[in-house]
Amino acid sequence: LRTALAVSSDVLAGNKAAQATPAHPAVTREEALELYEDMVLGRIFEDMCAQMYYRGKMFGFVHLYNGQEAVSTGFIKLLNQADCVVSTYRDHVHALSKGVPPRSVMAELFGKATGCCRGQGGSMHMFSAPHNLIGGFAFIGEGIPVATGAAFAAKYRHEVLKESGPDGLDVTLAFFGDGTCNNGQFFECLNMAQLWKLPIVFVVENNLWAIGMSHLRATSDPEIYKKGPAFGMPGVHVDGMDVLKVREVAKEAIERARRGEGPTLVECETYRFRGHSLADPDELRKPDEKTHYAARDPITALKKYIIEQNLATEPELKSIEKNIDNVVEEAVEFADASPHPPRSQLLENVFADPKGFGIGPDGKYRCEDPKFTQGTAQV
Amino acid sequence: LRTALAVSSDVLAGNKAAQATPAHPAVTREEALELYEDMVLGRIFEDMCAQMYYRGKMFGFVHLYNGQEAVSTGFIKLLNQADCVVSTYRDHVHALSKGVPPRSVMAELFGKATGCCRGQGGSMHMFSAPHNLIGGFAFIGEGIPVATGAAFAAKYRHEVLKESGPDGLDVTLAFFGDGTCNNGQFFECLNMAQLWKLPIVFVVENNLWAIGMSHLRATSDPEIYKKGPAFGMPGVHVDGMDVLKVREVAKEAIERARRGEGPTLVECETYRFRGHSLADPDELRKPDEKTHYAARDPITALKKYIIEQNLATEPELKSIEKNIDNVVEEAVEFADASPHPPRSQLLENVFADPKGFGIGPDGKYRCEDPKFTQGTAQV
Amino acid sequence: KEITVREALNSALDEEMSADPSVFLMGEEVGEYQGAYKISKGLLDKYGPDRVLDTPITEAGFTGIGVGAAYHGLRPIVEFMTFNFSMQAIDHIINSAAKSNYMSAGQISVPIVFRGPNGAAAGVGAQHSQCYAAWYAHVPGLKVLAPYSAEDARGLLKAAIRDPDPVVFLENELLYGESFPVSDEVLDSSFCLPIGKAKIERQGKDVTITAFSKMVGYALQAADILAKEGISAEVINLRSIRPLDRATINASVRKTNRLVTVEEGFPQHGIGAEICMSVVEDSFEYLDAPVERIAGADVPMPYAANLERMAVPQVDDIVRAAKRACYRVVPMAATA
Amino acid sequence: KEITVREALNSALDEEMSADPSVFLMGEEVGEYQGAYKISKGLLDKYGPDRVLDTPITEAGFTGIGVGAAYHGLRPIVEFMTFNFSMQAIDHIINSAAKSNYMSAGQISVPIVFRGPNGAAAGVGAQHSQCYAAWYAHVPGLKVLAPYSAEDARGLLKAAIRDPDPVVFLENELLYGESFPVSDEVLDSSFCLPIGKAKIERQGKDVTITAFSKMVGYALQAADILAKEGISAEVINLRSIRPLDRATINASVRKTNRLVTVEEGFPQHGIGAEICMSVVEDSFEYLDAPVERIAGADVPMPYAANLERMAVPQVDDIVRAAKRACYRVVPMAATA
Ligand SMILES: Cc1ncc(C[n+]2csc(CCOP(=O)(O)OP(=O)(O)O)c2C)c(N)n1
Ligand SMILES: Cc1ncc(C[n+]2csc(CCOP(=O)(O)OP(=O)(O)O)c2C)c(N)n1
Ligand SMILES: [Mg+2]
Ligand SMILES: [Mg+2]
Repeated sequence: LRTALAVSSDVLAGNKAAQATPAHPAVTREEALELYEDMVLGRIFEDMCAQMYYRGKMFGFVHLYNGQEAVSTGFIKLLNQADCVVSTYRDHVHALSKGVPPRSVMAELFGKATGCCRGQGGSMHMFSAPHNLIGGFAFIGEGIPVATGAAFAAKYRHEVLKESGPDGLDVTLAFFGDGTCNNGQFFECLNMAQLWKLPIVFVVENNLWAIGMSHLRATSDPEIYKKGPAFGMPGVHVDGMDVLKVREVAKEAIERARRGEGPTLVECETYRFRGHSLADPDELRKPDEKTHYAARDPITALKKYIIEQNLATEPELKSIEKNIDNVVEEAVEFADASPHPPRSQLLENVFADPKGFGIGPDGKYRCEDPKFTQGTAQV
Repeated sequence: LRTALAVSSDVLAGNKAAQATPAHPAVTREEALELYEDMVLGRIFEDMCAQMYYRGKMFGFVHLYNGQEAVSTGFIKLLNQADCVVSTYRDHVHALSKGVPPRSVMAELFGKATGCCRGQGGSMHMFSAPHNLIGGFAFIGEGIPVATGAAFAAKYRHEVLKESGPDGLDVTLAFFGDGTCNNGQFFECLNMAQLWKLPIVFVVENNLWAIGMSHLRATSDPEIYKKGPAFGMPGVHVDGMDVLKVREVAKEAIERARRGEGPTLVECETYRFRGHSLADPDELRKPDEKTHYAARDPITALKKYIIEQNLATEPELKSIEKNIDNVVEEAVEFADASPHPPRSQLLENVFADPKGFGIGPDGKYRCEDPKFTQGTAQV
Repeated sequence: KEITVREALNSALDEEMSADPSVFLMGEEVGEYQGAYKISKGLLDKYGPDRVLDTPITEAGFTGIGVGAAYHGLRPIVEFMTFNFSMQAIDHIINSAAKSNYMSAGQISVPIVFRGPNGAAAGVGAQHSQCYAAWYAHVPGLKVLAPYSAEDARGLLKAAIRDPDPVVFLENELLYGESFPVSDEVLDSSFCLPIGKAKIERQGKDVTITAFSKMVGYALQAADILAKEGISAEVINLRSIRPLDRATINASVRKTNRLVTVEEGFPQHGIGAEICMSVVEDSFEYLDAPVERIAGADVPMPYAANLERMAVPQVDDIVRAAKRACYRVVPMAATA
Repeated sequence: KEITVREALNSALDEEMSADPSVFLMGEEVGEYQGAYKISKGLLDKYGPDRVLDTPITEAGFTGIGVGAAYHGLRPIVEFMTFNFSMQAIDHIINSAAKSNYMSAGQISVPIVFRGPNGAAAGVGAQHSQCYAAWYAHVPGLKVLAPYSAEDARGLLKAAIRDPDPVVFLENELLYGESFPVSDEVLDSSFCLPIGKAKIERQGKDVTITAFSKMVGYALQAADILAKEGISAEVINLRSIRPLDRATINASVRKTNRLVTVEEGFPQHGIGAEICMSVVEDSFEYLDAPVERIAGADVPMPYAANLERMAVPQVDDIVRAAKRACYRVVPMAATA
């Protein structure tokens, strides 16, 4: 579909011809295995979600990440705990890569009190404050300004509050899809992030489709990374099915942000191996397109690379897979055995300070009053 | 402030160096006098508005157009009646150029029943259906999709309804400022207009300021016309203080749209000779900047050109000015003598079909019921 | 004969598009995908991509484009995948659509329909579950409709498309698949329902229950239960939230002297509050008991199924409220 | 001593910024221009461009940025040049700000203030004149405040900035220049008003008048006129629209047995409707007359000054409504 496969485009030089793809960068055995493990975790976790959804354990819209693992892993595994991730409705795997325990994510999906949001958020709204996963945003575009704001805060905390560490700024990654790049909030934030030199990387997961809308039918100039230079920002296109290439581009962009040199727009060409959500009949994508990308499975590719480079043996990788199988099984058992949220949870967390929520006729806070949800569901 | 002054940039060729400014194009005597008259009308009308505002004849926010006349005149005088204009809160002069009678605009500003919107719209909301002036939009960005929609309708009426004339498509011009080009709706519409090849011209009146926000402080890459090519659309920069240059660029863009070849983005570099609105103390713009642009007054420039080219004599131009003085005086007299809207107008025009607005207990339409505005202002 | 609400909507779209070539449908996934909920099934094949327009994900942009097209001679139907997304476009719905006929003194009418599912679905969490009835019905210049049955869906959608003014048409995802009996009249292509008229779904004499959309079904179930206990409930299907059919509501309350309002949305400044106000304004002396308001819990929608169920009204809540209104004896503890 | 509402707001901003370095102000023209209405006068000079941030015209973008900053440890104050423009950002106010503490089960609190002038000004037409009190107060997760006097403005804005939750702070352009007497306590930098408490501006025994923002002044004027005619009106300044101080309102109505609600916004699903509902719910048996609602006309705001005046409540309307509530004898024709 695309010809331009440049790993990096140079803003200053304008729209020069795409550079040649460089040879695979070296990774250590430890790094390679960490990446492999994370991608396998993402894959197996999502496959399990599909099973659990069909068994009625999770509900609503469930958007799986299969096929796109190289992006989450390639980027997020480079972050520190203090760095932020902002995701969309397709957020399970970003949460896992950022270190949220699989059992917390699974329990959330089951709507259990042990979930990372006690069952109040759900599939499209993963948050984990300790991991600085500051949200799955279900609306298109919404996460982009929020992420830009987190990056603004990181810079402010560094420069005004003198809070951050010596390595530089905390970095925020904003993940979103190709379809989202037609939305106005994307452009508004490219401008402000560049204007204020914010420590953010805009990571476009271009999986060529927005539900059933092909990217080419939706976008007058489909090369998304070129929108970067239009705002004076570096724009990079990378093969999103190759975790090592993603990682190389990610490293440069994250370091640039951390040094205070500003944002980068990275377009990762990738593909989702399943429908848009588990409710999607997926009838519009052509079989040969699916086959083409299936052959470029990022996990298979990394496996091949690891073995070819003698970084690990096939049995070692198998044992990682086995291990992850267990982790995911255990997550399901944990989620299944966990309690449903108690009724009282319905009324909690509307406010951080419920005092403000008014004082009832009896002098008690309204939120403690059983008539708080006046006229409703008789909680 | 800017170096690039290319009259036309070529998308296909990418960001090539700006072309050299061509010599002034020829205009006939009739054309030159029409342009002159329209620009003078805009100027004198707005000066009169300022007087009337200070005398308490008009209220609220009144945004004058002084200094930018070459843009309105250069573009709108090329349109047919069936072509559409969409403007902002700074809309008086666009209305005049499109042919709305000065007395209707003035009466509207006075809040009189003889105004082009019977006093219901006001300074920021000029509409005239017969002239296809489909609105002054007071919110930033709002007019851009509406204009794009009018262009969509023109194409639909041509292609689906087979309605439009033999010359091609009706064209829509969307006018808006530099500050508005940071807003998401601008980008959303560049994409859709180009994707669907709509007959629209996006006319940016870059007067370098958005109220007190300098364009350079607001925009990471200040060359607005370059946003066109980022969406696969021609982007053109033109000297907005030179009506003949504007007209030349406008002609090309309008004809392109009319032929069905799609939209063009035109950035007109211009300057407003007054504050943002009549309430603006205008303290942030530097005196030397003001002087610089005052020296480039588009009306003086056209006058000089006309005389140099022997298209008309100084007395002839004076008599045009005199005539316009009278027209504007007469507009004020008309507005002043016109009646205030009657009370009944308050309740009219909420709907085109007020039947839908419910049937009261007495079997009459609620809108005919004096209690229609239940509990309110006792109309 | 029975048809689903989905079929009712689909056939209404189809018939109106076939009757008037200036009617077209736009939105995300309305064309090749045939609608996220398949409401536009078959329409792309029948009317082609010029009239069934897939848009990029730009609620602000494409809604404004729809409005601009309505200004300039077309009759767009804008589908929101859910009304929640209309928040990104609300400036155009309010300013560009609702206010323009007034601002232009009647020169620019805006014949446009904004439609899509509204309110709570199932398991979709806080962002996808809000009811926008009260917001839109707050604003002059809009007509706001909320169908319950297949008859409502057909009759009101056809009315909305033919109407010269902007109409906000609030569907309910959980009703799309529900079947309702329909008469031949309803199936006739000329069928249309008046905007601004409520429907008495069930006659009764002891208590009036007002509801709209999915809650009409719950109110009818509650009326069945109440009937077994000797309470005769009159159920009003509002159909139109703006204009609100104050005449029908007040006539009913003057008969029953008691009122329960039911809605899934948030209580404060909601539909119930306005209905209460209109009855207090017009029929105060007829009220024998305080108006009982049943509404969604005053919290963002939780994801967990058990919490979600507690957050929206259930049939039992309506039954209890009706009894309270009739006896005024249910002790507080029992309701808590 | 007297200060204007503008000074009250400006000093509240200044003191809170000086007390807490994580507080910052952002919006269009807040810095170099010192605010479209000069509310942020002097703050750029004092706190510098990092803490007084001029934004491009991107309501959706900069509001979302404010919210993201609040997620991540800062306490932003977002100025809307008018609340009308908040429509372009409403998705972030509702979804990203109001719902996140709940969705994240308390992990992500959102200490942010959205402030700016709300409602009708003078001569600015339909798009610039809407009141958003009812919309925002409909939504759980938001606290909605509307100051009237300089005391309110100072005390409530300081409370809003210190509050850990999102607060929608609705000012009124026409009040900015009005002066009010203030005590030393009000001028103390520790001064703060509780969120959720109304203020009885004037005691009375015959009729309760509720109002907020500019209408409080009108209600007080009406009370003066009524007093001369022997009617003692109690005037409640709501201060907080969400939470609504039901206790204070109901206690007053239980004393006066009559209620007039006043608001400038549109009537349907407005503030008056909710107040009526809460009195019917809590004090039905105390009401001796129907609640009288005074609201803005149910039309987009017209530009012409004479129409504009008719479109918003006037003191006389309040007086007449109070008399109706007290005597119940005003014939229909006289009110039409
Ligand atoms: C404002 C808004 N409009 C519409 C939707 C419905 N929607 C959910 S996902 C989606 C497609 C997004 O495509 P893309 O950005 O490419 O991300 P992908 O799903 O491919 O990861 C749409 C239209 C939404 N969530 N929010
Ligand atoms: C959505 C929105 N936000 C803010 C404003 C306030 N406002 C009115 S004009 C203006 C500046 C616009 O500047 P520009 O686009 O350059 O146009 P100019 O006034 O210079 O013609 C602003 C911020 C508005 N009208 N609408
Ligand atoms: Mg995609
Ligand atoms: Mg400007």
